Amino acid sequence: MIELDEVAYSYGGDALLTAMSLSLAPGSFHFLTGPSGSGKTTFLKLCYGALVPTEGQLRLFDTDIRDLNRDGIAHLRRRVGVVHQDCQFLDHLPVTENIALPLTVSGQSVAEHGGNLGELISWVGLGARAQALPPELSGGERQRVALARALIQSPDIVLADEPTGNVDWEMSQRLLRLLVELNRMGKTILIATHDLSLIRAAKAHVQARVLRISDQRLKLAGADL
Amino acid sequence: MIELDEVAYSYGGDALLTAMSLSLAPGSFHFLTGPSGSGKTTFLKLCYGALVPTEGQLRLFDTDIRDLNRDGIAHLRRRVGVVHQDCQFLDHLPVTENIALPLTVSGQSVAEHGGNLGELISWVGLGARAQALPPELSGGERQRVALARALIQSPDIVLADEPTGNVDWEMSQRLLRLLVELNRMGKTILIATHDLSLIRAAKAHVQARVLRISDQRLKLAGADL
Amino acid sequence: MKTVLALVRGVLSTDAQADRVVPPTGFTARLTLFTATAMAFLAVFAIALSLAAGQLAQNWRDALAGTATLRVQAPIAEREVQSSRALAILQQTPGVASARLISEDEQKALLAPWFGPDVPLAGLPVPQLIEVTGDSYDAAGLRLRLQAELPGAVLDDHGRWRAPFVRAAGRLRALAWASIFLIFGAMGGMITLAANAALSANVQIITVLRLVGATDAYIAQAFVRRFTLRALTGAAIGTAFGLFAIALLPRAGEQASVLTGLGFDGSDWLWPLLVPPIAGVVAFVATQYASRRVLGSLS
Amino acid sequence: MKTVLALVRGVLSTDAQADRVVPPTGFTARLTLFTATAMAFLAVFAIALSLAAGQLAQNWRDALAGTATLRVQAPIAEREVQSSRALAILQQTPGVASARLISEDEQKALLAPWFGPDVPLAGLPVPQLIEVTGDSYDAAGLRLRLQAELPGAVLDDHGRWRAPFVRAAGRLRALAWASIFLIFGAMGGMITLAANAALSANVQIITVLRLVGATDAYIAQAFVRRFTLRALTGAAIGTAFGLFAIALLPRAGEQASVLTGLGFDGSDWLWPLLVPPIAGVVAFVATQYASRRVLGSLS
Ligand SMILES: Nc1ncnc2c1ncn2[C@@H]1O[C@H](COP(=O)(O)OP(=O)(O)OP(=O)(O)O)[C@@H](O)[C@H]1O
Ligand SMILES: Nc1ncnc2c1ncn2[C@@H]1O[C@H](COP(=O)(O)OP(=O)(O)OP(=O)(O)O)[C@@H](O)[C@H]1O
Ligand SMILES: [Mg+2]
Ligand SMILES: [Mg+2]
Repeated sequence: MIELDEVAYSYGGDALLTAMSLSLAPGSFHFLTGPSGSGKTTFLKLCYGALVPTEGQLRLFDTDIRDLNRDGIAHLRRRVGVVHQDCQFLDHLPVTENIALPLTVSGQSVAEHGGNLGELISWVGLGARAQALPPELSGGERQRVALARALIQSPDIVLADEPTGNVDWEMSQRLLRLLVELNRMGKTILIATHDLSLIRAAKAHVQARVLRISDQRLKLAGADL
Repeated sequence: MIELDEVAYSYGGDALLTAMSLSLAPGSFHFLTGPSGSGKTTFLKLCYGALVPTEGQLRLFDTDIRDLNRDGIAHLRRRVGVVHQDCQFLDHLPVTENIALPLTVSGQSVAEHGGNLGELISWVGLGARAQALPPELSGGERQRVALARALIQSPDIVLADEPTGNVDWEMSQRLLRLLVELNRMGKTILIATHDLSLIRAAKAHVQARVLRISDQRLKLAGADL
Repeated sequence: MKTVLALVRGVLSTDAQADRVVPPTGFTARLTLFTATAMAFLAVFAIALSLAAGQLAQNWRDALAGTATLRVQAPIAEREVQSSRALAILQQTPGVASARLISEDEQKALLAPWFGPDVPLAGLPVPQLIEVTGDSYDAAGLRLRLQAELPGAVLDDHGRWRAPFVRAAGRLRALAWASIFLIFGAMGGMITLAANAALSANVQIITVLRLVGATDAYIAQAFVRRFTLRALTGAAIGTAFGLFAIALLPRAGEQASVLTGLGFDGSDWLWPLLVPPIAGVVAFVATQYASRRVLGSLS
Repeated sequence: MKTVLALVRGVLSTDAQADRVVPPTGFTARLTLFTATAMAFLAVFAIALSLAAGQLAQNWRDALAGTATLRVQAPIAEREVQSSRALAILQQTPGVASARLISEDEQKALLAPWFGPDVPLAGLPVPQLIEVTGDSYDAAGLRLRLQAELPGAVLDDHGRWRAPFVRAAGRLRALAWASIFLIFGAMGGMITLAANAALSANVQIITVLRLVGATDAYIAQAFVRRFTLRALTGAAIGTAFGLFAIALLPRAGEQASVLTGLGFDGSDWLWPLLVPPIAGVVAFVATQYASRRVLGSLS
């Protein structure tokens, strides 16, 4: 699904990430950790084409990201569900419409996914807030809306950046279960988090590998957690 | 410093918080917990005058918040350091200027606090990113900038909303130490968080009381954590 | 070209869902409406001015073409002979279109404002007047020849003093056209800036839409449609107001000066009706340009 | 009043730090500059139009005041007697300012365009003309009296035909004034909307500034100063361009129509110089109003 071959990235100055090689197999479950500012978010952005590697090759669904124009990237993104770290929404549309946005944008009928949508909203515990506008949500509610939006189109890959940073322990377990279930359905999952207890909890349910960014490189953390 | 007398709040619909009475003594250290969406952020907003109680009386520095016009609230806020949950900055100004903003706005000379500013920036581990613009920061870096901005004017009260939601364990311990130190200098601290391990760690260093919002009410969680 | 057509179709179709995705653009939208209204109003006036100036120049040019007179001053007995000599000379002169004796009645009419309708011209030693039309003849050469052959005949092309006025009216017309272009240019500029402001103010929207896989065309469409429709509406309102105001203007009649004679006659009314569609096209192009620029810069 | 003064001082002082706190307002700022330029340009033209229309109305009014003529038609022998009778009657008529015989030379000059300079008027039975000035006399009553006492005398107040033109020129002037107000109004509206758009686009800035204890005056100040300065600058540029364009316009002389005679003479030049300060005041008030509204609504 995602293959990196000696990828490096820098925001103009010094290299932030170097010599990263990795291949995410379909149906795999990965965590990504590393200290604050090490480049987790940057890595995810590379993975969904928001940033282009300064060196090396990155293939997403067997397409070199460099070969795509903006429209090509837009179409690829419909197969990737992304949870951004700073969850941004269309502040003038209610929660339901924000969650259905990936369908709207790709011209799919929202009504068709109606059942799916309602189920997803209640799973993330937002049934009561479905008609609220995003600025009226609490921090944790926003994160859950972002996760629901990433999952609505049944994407092949889910990339989530700190999806549980603002929710309490029970809720984070609930969200994790949702992701594990998706993984069992064959989706590829990559979660960036600094929350080691979340990783530990996940390992009880799923064969998850843990990647760690340190010294600008991607390393397999393995069982040493 | 902050006194609540039978305060209630609702965002128009049903009551979110009711019958809250509390008095935060100068120099006290409080944590505030509760599930996502229970009203932690709302409670903090009441405490710094961003929201006005729908019922009851709230006194900040012995002034009833209802008696103040917008300018009066602006002046009170200069004595309160706030870390917002969704850290917002002036995206066109570099980190240093954003941190110095409370000084700028109240007409104080930034140069005077120069030493203080530099020290604070390196304490939160942003020495290398001091000239970056906020949109170029990682999630954890943003939270640290927000904390530094809240502390730059040596406020009498610090209100922090999930100040460690996006940083790793070591960094969160470091930030906690900073807050504990300020508390020892006599500042009143109130931290909203869902991270119970942070609270446990704090209790080793400081006499902290834990408040909990459940069933729309404020309760003392005491030693039952 | 095909994309342009597709975009025009996009503007005209009503994809309500795509419209909802972009938030109400509030003040910039209102600004666009207001600007289009004001500019269309001014454009209608400029068009009226241009038409009036064109009419004025035409009138003056007509007047210029036929207002030279030849004055044959001669004793009553010789008047007729000398007049026909003069006519003969004029007919030989290249560039003279026509030459015609002015009748006694016409002469009386010329004098009436000063001397009343009953001046007894007959038998008076007043000169015979000949109207000369045509404006390409060599006046100086003709004068020399007349001086030699008919010393009593004086060519007075007093219409010539109007020449600078004709030029002035022509320049005024050019000025009116320039101001029409200026007005549409200013409108285009303002709408581009307003659309730019709206797009820049919605960077978050664009980021979110891109994140969930929206193409640039999808994002631009809502902005383009909105601004084009606003400009069309505003220009229609402004044109209506402008036509109304012009209809209310006093019209002082034929001889009146250019501005007191502002107004539309007959097919003139079609010109101002072009203002709204032109405004729509200008807005479409301006917003299209603005959205391409902003979306490109946010890549 | 005191706060207004304080704010004006705020606008003029250069608190660089407070300015930095508000981000470059980009397109809305450029829009303001552009709008102020275009509107000032138009305002200069409207002022010139207003001055020209005023001048025209004045000319026509002057002409109206003194252009009645009395034509005394009489046999040569009686002409002098009847003329002095007529003068006597006129001098008795209330409202007639002056009455004066038109000399033979003047009569010749009137005829010259048609009959050349050498019409032998003396001894001809052409009427004696008397120039009558004053415009408050009762023309109908005078005519009746003349008919009774001097049947050969005809009062021709042909200047009267200019009356509708004077009215038209007056209305044209009013129109020019109205358009000046319209232009400043439109400018005010556009700047208000632009400032509103800038403020609404910067809700995050306002939230942040409030969070750290900034007062509304502090927040508004940077916006107000910025927009006022932009409007001032733009209006100055537009005025300069407008004056330049008007200086380039052909001037066709005294008798020319109102628009071909556009231009500024002597102290007229002071009027357009008022445009930039007025634009500044309009922008100041508009932005002040906009920021109060937006800051109030975000309380
Ligand atoms: N647009 C940018 N321009 C320049 N530098 C940037 C930009 N975005 C991020 N950086 C820098 O790159 C580094 C890595 O950022 P990134 O957001 O990837 O970190 P992260 O691992 O996600 O951290 P966190 O856990 O705090 O979210 C940080 O030091 C950040 O300041
Ligand atoms: N402006 C608003 N209008 C209406 N409802 C709101 C508004 N702001 C918050 N709410 C609702 O009030 C409830 C409490 O919100 P609050 O942000 O205080 O929760 P919280 O305890 O901080 O949660 P979290 O831990 O997720 O940040 C939520 O259900 C939220 O949707
Ligand atoms: Mg990150
Ligand atoms: Mg909260």
